[in-house]
Amino acid sequence: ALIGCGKKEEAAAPAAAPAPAPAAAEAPKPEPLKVAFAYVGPVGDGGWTFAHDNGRKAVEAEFGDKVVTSFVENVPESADAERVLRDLAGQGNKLIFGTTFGYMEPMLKVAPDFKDVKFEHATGYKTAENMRTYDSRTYEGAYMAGVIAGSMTKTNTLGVVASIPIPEVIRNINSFTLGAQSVNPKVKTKVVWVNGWFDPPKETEAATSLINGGADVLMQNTDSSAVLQTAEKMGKRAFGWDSDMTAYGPKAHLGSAVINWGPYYIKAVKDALEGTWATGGVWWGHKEGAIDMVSIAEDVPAETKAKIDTIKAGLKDGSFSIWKGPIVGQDGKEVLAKDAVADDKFLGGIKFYVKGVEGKLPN
Amino acid sequence: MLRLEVRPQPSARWGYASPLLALAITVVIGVILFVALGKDPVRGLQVFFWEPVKSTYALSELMVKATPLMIIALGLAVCFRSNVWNIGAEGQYLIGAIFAAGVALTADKTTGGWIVPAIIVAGVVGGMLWAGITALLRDRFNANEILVSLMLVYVAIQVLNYLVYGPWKDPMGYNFPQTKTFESVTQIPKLMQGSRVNVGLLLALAGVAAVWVFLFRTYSGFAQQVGGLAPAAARYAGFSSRKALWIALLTSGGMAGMAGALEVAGPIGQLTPYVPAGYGFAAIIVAFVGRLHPVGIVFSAILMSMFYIGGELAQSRLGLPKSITGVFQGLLLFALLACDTLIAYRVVWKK
Amino acid sequence: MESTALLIAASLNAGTVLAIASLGLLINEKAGIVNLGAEGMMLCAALAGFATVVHTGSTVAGFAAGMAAGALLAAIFGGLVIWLNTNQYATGLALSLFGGGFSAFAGTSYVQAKLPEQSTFAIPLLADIPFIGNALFRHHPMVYVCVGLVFGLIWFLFRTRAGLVLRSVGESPESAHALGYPVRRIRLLAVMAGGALCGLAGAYVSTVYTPLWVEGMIAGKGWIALALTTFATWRPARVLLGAYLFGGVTMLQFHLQGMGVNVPSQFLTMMPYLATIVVLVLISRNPTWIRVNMPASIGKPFYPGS
Amino acid sequence: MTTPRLQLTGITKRYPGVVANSNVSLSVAPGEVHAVLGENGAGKSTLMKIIYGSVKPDEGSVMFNGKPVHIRNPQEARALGISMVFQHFSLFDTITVAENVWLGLDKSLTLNEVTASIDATAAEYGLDIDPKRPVHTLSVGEMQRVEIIRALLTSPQLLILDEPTSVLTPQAVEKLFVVLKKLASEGCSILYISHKLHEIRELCTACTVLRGGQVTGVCNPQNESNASLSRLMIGAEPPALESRELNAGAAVLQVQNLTLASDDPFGTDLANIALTVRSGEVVGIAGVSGNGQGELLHALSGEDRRAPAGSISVLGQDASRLPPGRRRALGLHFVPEERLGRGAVPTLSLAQNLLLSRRDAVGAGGWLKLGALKAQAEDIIARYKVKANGPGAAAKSLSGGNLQKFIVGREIEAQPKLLIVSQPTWGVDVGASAQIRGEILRLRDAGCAVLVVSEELDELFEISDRLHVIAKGRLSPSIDRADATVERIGEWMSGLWDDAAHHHKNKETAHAAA
Ligand SMILES: Nc1ncnc2c1ncn2[C@@H]1O[C@H](COP(=O)(O)OP(=O)(O)OP(=O)(O)O)[C@@H](O)[C@H]1O
Ligand SMILES: Nc1ncnc2c1ncn2[C@@H]1O[C@H](COP(=O)(O)OP(=O)(O)OP(=O)(O)O)[C@@H](O)[C@H]1O
Ligand SMILES: [Mg+2]
Ligand SMILES: [Mg+2]
Repeated sequence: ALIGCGKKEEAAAPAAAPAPAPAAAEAPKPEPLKVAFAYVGPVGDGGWTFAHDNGRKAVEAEFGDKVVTSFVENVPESADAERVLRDLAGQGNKLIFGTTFGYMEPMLKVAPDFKDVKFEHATGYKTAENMRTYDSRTYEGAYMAGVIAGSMTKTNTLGVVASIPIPEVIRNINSFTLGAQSVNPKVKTKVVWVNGWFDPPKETEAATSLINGGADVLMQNTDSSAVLQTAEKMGKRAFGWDSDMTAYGPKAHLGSAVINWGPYYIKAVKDALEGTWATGGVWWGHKEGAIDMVSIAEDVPAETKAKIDTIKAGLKDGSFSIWKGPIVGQDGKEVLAKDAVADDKFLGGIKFYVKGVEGKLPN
Repeated sequence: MLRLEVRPQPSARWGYASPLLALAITVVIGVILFVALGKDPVRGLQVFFWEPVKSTYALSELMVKATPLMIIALGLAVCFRSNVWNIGAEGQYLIGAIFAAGVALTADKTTGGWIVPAIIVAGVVGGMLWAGITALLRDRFNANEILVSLMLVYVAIQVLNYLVYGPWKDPMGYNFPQTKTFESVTQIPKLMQGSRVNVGLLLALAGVAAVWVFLFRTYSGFAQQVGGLAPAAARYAGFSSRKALWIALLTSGGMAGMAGALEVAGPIGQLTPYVPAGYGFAAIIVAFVGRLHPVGIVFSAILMSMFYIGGELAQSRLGLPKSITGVFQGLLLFALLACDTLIAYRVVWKK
Repeated sequence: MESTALLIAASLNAGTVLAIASLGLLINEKAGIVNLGAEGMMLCAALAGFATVVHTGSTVAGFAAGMAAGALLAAIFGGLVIWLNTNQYATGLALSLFGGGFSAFAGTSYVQAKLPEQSTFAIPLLADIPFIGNALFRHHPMVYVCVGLVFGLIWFLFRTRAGLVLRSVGESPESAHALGYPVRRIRLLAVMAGGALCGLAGAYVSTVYTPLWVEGMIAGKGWIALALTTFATWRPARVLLGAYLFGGVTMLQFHLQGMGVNVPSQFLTMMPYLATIVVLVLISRNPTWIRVNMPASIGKPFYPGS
Repeated sequence: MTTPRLQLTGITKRYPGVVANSNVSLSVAPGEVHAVLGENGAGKSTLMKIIYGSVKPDEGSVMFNGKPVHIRNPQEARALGISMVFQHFSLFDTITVAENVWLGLDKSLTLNEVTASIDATAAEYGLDIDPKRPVHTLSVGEMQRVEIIRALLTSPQLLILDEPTSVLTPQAVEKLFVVLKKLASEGCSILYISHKLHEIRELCTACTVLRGGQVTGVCNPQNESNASLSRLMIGAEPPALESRELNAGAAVLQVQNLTLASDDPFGTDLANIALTVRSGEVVGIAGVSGNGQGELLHALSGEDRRAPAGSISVLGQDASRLPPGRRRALGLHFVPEERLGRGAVPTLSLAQNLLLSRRDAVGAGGWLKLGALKAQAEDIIARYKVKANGPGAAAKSLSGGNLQKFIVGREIEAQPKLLIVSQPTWGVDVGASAQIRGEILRLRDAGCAVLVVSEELDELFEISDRLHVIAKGRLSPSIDRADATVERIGEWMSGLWDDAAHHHKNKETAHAAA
């Protein structure tokens, strides 16, 4: 899966100085668009970065020789990120994706120096003239997983191995719980934080401890398959996250909440190719094909599967909203009034657990 | 059979030749590796040894990377020369960064330029404090400094996490684990337009001179090292081993802390969970490859940074995984350690 | 109640990894060599073990491969340290760095690989005893192997002549050399045996404990194992105890989180490290204790005839 | 003529820079006690190690019981029936006597069998020892007993003893000789290494003398005089020291009630030490090593600063808790026993090593004046005839004697008011020894107070005005040189001076001989 630039690009590569590269000349046969990705993890993590890399491959498949893509993996969210982004821009890439929140500030620093390069930042909230943000509504997948979990749990105790307490993750824990409660009001959710996105041994230990605590269906908001594998080993059930993980735990696997970055990446490349690129922020969900629940296990009751189909249809045509009142917080206070539908601003700022999630939200 | 024979006097010639031989061995292994992977070895060498120095900009980035390594390694050199095995510089670097961030966060629009020295001093103090714990436990309870300083790295990481996930989290940051970005007045002054090199580099070079003078031209520097070379002789001379322990740990802790301050208030500009980038550990290698000599450390810091940057470039240019950096760094140190044997021993052929 | 049993079980399991590696390092140190490269050896062994299981389907073959990888790297380390008299600390650090880099480099194609299904274990009858069954008798055989290893090592070190020779080499290599023992060869063997055990621990992590391969997956366990030998004042039984304790503290933090205890998780995560420091301090206060148990030549180079 | 037990022919061993043995031939008959005599560095130990297989000769052949042998390692030597007691013990501190012995045996005995045979051998030869005790709890004499038992248990036909008596009291030496004579009478050949002439004349019937690695003579020591042996050994008789009259002044060092627990768990605790050294006199402290000399010297030099307040005073000032630097400022200078690693840093140059105890080249603010330092080192090298490759030579590149001369020079040039010297000539050749002893006496005559701690009684008798003996951490009363005899000092070395002291109420002026 590794790609590199051959001799051809090398000749075309401008000096790596921060000076703006010469504007692409209008030629009979246009130069291919150079697209680069900076990944936070290894492409082989089977999770987050793997899913992004699938998106990159989708771009290659869609545009063929009209684009040349490349990536740098394992870019730490430290001072190194700025150099890598700058180098990618200096290499003549005209569209650069940074796939983790931590690249926000470095990208903001680099963007002004490369006016002709379009920067795309995943999961952040700051933008610039030539830098926009994109994200996916992972909570839709979490909700669907919750529906399945609620119908499958025997102990009425669910477990979530959570990464770090940012709104997205809290939103996912809540959505998972809401989904479960929609089919099984007695359900409780236990949460263990591992304070990292990718730490398989720690995820394993956290999953073990949740199972020991009585949870029989696990969900994780971390990037490896460790939780699923632990469930498999301990005879419990779990989900895949980010990508289809059936293979990692065929017996334990209940379904995978996948993120499909392909559609957005294709759109972004198209915008860049056609000159329609403009700054802003997008948040794509099942409706746009970015989120899905796939490979649902055979032993999941038909009615649950039917419910999932209904939810998917509702998400597609906009008739169904996951965050629709009444929703009660952990403390019993109503956080969303009856029939009120949460807007993106509300969703973006969630700092509470809904009723049914056990434990206290860190800070 | 090949045998080693002690030289009557260590060979000065091999002192200089050994690092070159080690580098040559590393390069040869690298070339073999490139060929085995089906990559053009010339291109491979170019990525590691030419691209990082080919332009002013590339050089400036090299310096950005080398500066913290150099500063931390200088402190460690003093430490290791005193036979104090501080391998927790990473933790001291982090606490330095945290202290610096604490000061930087107090800045607002009206803050004056005095904040920059205050930030650096805070970093130094933080690093000293953290190293001081190791010194204290070693001094009072004889607890092994290798293990204590190492365990404290993990503790420091959690302290950082606690702060950025908790009390210091940017209230406007959508709950993301990071502080607000520091006011621009806190920025460590840059040396030139269009590059990220800041006065940290000058501090590092001043540190090189200061450490050199201390080690080789002052009585206290001499006393400091005797403890590492021959503890009984230090005791005989009356050079306090406790003093040496404290000086060693406070110096290396302070320098690591300063590096942390320069990094958060420099290229990073805020406190995030990603401040720990392994500089503290890499600097151990830098210190050794630089022979625990201040001038040697300048070269080794640059060389190690070339490996880092080369490793990044090798991904986008050659499609090699980034971990090749660690392979090369480890190989270089292995090779150097092996070659250094030639300084004190000569190889003879004996039946 | 039952969750306590499970917590105990999880602690034993977590402790086993540390104990095996730490016993290996204890063998090294009893012979006078400190190998700071444990982390690197464990990583390479984790990869070697994992890859072997992927290709052969046999966990036992995976363990063997892990041990071989560990022993091989240890032999390189030993060659440098014992024959070329390089600084033990620096060489160990180089091994850590190299092992981490090399395993990541060589392991890229195994990152998504999947292991064949593994059976769960339970000792018939005993496993069904309430509480105790869950706590003690439903483990992977390696957990029991590890306990056996401790007893084996105690017997070897303190009851056999070979063990006595090993200890004497660590106590005074000069004297052992004068009596005609091949000090360097004995040290190399000890270092390789230690590497093999670190390798076994690494392979156990990647093939059983967290059955997958990702770079850096040992996540500091090698360093903890290193701390445990001092922690245990070089006594095998105490190594096991310390490892279980450490495993217990590690699991306890998740357990407490799961129970909804309101302490920032960062402080819970710190616990095992702080606990190690506290025990180190307590143990190191008594110099006689250390002097009697610590191999006197530890970390010091020995070159016969110099 | 009987077949010799051991026959060495043309043994040569070269080390970088030295020929340790050059064309050495030697023959030992069965049941013979054969001395190998030679000054420090003559090559005695090297030759023995060659016989024992721990060093390989470059040239030459070894015949054992008439058969040529190639002994590749000590195990092979022991299998042949050759056993050795090393000059530096090869014992392991933390394990028991029985285990230590076990390690030196190649037979497949169990530990219990070893324990039983230790008891049996101990009884047979009168070498009392408890096999269960850890070695670190033993005295040095006991440790040597362990070494000897270990050797005896291999039922040797040839026993090599490398300077066995340097760690024994004269009484213990007598006991050892009884054991050795019994062994010899049983047919065991013994190679006995020493440079103590009277011992050799008492015990041995044959003697090979080495000088500079070469055999300079073969003789029967019973037929020789000390002077003739000495001529063989060093090519001349040792220069006689001129002894001048004592002109002692005021007390410079006063030690009283010095009681101090050792900071080494395996060390010796000091009990109630009292000692006075006056200007213009040399006071010697005799004793077998490991009886508290190390602890006492640490307390006197300031390397150990835990001495009770008021227990040590220098020129009337309480120095008990002063660091070494401050004691030097008072005029106390100290030459430690270990030259490399304590008296000097092995890897540093001679000039740099001056800085350990001298601050003449330290300028304002601690700045080092390298030029002055170099000049100072050159001066000492020249004055004390130190053979070295200039002031830049690393300390470890010097021979023991030359380094010792440098260190003694360094301390004497500081013009001390009190010089404390430990083992001034340990491992130093005759010429250098004479020079160092001469310098010490010159210093005395200049009015300096000198305290010498040594295990060599001859040396102490030669240079001291008064003597003390240290045993088990306690210090005997002082005795004038004129009144001291080897027998008496030997008795005191085992800690038995209380009875003696009764007889001599006035210890300073007692004249009665014991
Ligand atoms: N391993 C070695 N490497 C280099 N030189 C050595 C070695 N061993 C001994 N020598 C040198 O060989 C010479 C003879 O040493 P040896 O130990 O045999 O002397 P010795 O007669 O036993 O002296 P002593 O009375 O001090 O024990 C000395 O000059 C010594 O420095
Ligand atoms: N050789 C010397 N001659 C004269 N004065 C000396 C000498 N060595 C040290 N001093 C002085 O003695 C004092 C104490 O020296 P020393 O180096 O022992 O102190 P220190 O080690 O700093 O004390 P402490 O161990 O209590 O911290 C200083 O003032 C120093 O200048
Ligand atoms: Mg002092
Ligand atoms: Mg000798």
